[in-house]
Amino acid sequence: MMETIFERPKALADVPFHYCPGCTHGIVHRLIAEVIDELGIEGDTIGVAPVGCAVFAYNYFNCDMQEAAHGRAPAVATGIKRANPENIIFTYQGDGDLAAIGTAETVHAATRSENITIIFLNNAIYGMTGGQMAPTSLVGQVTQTTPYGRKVEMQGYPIRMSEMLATLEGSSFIKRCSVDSIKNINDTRASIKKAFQCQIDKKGFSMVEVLSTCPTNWGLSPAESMDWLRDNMMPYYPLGVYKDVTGGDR
Amino acid sequence: MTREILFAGFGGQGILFCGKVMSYLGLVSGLEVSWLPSYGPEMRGGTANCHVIVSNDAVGSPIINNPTDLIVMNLPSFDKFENTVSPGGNIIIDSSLISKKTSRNDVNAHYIPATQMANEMGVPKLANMIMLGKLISVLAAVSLDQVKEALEKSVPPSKKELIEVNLKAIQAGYNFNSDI
Amino acid sequence: MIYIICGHYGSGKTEIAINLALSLDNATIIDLDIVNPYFRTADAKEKLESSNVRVITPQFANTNIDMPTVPAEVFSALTGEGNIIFDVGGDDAGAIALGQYNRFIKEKKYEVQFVINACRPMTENADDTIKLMREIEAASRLKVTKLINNTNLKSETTKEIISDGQDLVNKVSDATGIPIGAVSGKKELLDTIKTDFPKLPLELHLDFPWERGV
Amino acid sequence: MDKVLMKGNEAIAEAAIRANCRHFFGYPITPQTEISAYMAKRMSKVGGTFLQAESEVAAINMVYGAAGAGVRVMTSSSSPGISLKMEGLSYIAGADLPCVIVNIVRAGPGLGGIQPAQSDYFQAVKGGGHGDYRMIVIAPSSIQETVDCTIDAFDLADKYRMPVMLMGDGMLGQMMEPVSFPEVKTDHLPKKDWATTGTKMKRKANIINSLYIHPEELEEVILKREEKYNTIYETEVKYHTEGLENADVVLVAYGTTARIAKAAIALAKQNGIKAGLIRPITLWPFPTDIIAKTAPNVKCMISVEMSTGQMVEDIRLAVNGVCPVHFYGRTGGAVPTPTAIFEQIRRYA
Repeated sequence: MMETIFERPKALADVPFHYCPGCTHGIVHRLIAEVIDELGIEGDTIGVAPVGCAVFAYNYFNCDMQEAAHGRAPAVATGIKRANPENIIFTYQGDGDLAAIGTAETVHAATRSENITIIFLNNAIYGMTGGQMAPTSLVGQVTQTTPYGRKVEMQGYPIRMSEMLATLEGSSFIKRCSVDSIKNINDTRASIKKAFQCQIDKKGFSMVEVLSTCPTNWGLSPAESMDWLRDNMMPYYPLGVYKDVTGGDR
Repeated sequence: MTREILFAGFGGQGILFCGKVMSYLGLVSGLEVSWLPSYGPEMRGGTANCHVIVSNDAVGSPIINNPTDLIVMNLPSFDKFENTVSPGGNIIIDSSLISKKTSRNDVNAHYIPATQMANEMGVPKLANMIMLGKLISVLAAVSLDQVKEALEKSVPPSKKELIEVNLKAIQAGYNFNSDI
Repeated sequence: MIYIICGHYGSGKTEIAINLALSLDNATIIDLDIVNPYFRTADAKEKLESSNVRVITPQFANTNIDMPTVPAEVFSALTGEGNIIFDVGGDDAGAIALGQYNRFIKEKKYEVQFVINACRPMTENADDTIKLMREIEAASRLKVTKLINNTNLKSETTKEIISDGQDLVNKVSDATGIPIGAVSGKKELLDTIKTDFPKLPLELHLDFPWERGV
Repeated sequence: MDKVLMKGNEAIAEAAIRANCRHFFGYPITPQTEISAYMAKRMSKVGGTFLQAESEVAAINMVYGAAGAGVRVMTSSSSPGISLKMEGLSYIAGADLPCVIVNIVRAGPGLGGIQPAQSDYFQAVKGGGHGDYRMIVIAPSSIQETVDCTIDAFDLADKYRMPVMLMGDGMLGQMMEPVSFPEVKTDHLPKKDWATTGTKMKRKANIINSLYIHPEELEEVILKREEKYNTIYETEVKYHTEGLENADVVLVAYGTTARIAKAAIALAKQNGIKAGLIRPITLWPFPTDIIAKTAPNVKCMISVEMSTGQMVEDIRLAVNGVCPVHFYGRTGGAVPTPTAIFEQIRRYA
């Protein structure tokens, strides 16, 4: 008798991912699907896919999905949530989408304490267009548009979205996680679950930032990428809870 | 019958409100009406004016180029619009704010010290209603009951208590004999 | 053997890679251009496959999607047998994508061919050309082993233009010690010039819609 | 009495609520701000949502989300704000979502001015946003018609699953006229079984999207949409005419300008000149047929607009050289007078 030890989460569609080998989008998609299964909310969930490498996210989940214009996912999510407050709405966004072109939408969704959940993938680079500087690219990081490294006097500093959003009265649960190790992957799953629970309990805006890798545009093997994430990203983007007011009444 | 009435003065004198009550008067009398304000920067303290058309027929252009009736409550508006009034039309002038007399002899001028009267009545903000009362008497077209009905529609429910005092001001203007 | 074709944007890397693939037995060509979604190996896929060349392209090549995700197949090709030709994207930006395969490439015999077109801006003199080459080497973590003179002005190329380009390539070779692998160009033109270096006649495979026969 | 005196802006807002629109996302800009103000007051009383977004860009994307979730939804703005909404509009058209967008046009380009204009005609009927798409554009010319057109706009949006723009100018938004509100019925409209309301584990997932991987796939979607547009062109054209029989000169004008044109036609009549009017109510689909049919019987047509001449191009396409088409317009917020239009009639009669 065979024992099933590995199963596709039910909320995850049975289609192959298009991501590059070693890309962490696949892991995070899976974690979201597992959480949707655990909470039993697939039939009520509506996801919002971004522009960026995760542009096809609408193909990977079995729940209803809407594709959004670049950066506008929090506004689209707001529209869906206001139309039907009983649905569970999540957006899946990269760093360009959430922290550059869509900063206004992100900040204002948080400040309205819009009862939605944002999953924010931060890999410090623009993957879709082939490796240009992201708002979260590190100082000194070489990208296609910072061929001599990101310089503070030219491109300013990388933006820390979790810290920034945590200062807003409207945000309820903000946490930065990583998927560089089994331990951290488990922690990311638990954090995504907590963020969805925050929404189910009608406690307002929740966001989980996930530090991620981009082997193709970093020019590193998947294993080297994980090292680069730990050595370079983690010191600037410390993991941890930045805001949690889900315990009491708001 | 078509009256093309231009109300003009400073922002804050209640020019637009005055035109609005006139429009409701037309409405409760079963006539076609249109009300077109000047909007934008003027609304916030500059000159203000509004165009009100009251007619038996459907209103065409809501813009008035040559009013049949002009109500003016400041000098710049008087200077600007005096010569646009159609021959045989009416100009109603707040004589406590405008000391000039009209130079035209083909229109009927009515001078009424509305602002001074309003101050004396203890309702300094209602000079506009006194002017409107004068216009109603000049046009001699409606009853006081209809005026009250129009006021009830123009004044928001939260300010219901103001209807009576507005009516009094309109009456004062209506009864003022400026033509002696 | 692994052949890595790199160079400046528009230097003619893809045409050289395609011609090379067609000339080799048991060849796999890998379109690794993550930079530019137009004029790429995938455009010649049919022609290549009918000549028994295995073609690996980013999965969204020639679709509406501007997403240069590299396929997992690349790893399998690298661990297999036969000749592999990497058609790399332009400049160091394009060479970055090679970085993740560094370990696999170094385990095998490989050649890094740097394609030079002296008619392209930013590679008009030896200093700029060498600087660009060093940037590509740094991004890919591989050393260039051969220079290819592919100087051309498309249909307006003359033998004088090719010979001017040869002067530049010679200077680069002298300054770096990297040998010159070939002079490439359309066969009719190559036939008219004299050179000490091997000639690499090209049949062009990438064309514009208006150049295609009905 | 069933009639009330309302500003154009208020009438649009009230008509939308009567049409069961319960979601409004806006951003303040003169001269349409009363729509937001009215919605802010009324929506909470009817159990609806009024939300002032952080920008026009956000507002139109909220509309996209809510429309995708299957509710009647509206946004309004004025010219510079509509420019900002163009990205979202293109996505809404590309995802086949129904919604109503109000443009109370002011003078442009750039910051321009707040006075009335019709210079967004091109933007409204020729695109504005990117891609092959059309939008039904309705231009009422009285406050009562504004009410009726607002209700129609929601029905057309739902019927064809596409954005519908209601276009007025600053004057129409600001002026008051008596209006009455008709009873609204929606039971004749198709069900929104494509909306993202949650699968409830009872159906396949619904996806709202405008991205297609293969050019041929996208082409097919666009061509199918084109068929829909052709149907609309055949069945939804609306216009009004006056005095076309025996007219020597025909004015073509829409919105407020058409009312001023009427005053000019009356002046012409007093002076013994026979002039008529064609007033497009739908700017897209454009009333091409009536213009083409009228052209052989008249000396000329004159397009009267508050622009430097935008609709005149569509008139010329419709007339196709059969009679001369002249243009008279004021722009920058200036409004044509009946006398000036009459002078044009006299000149060409």
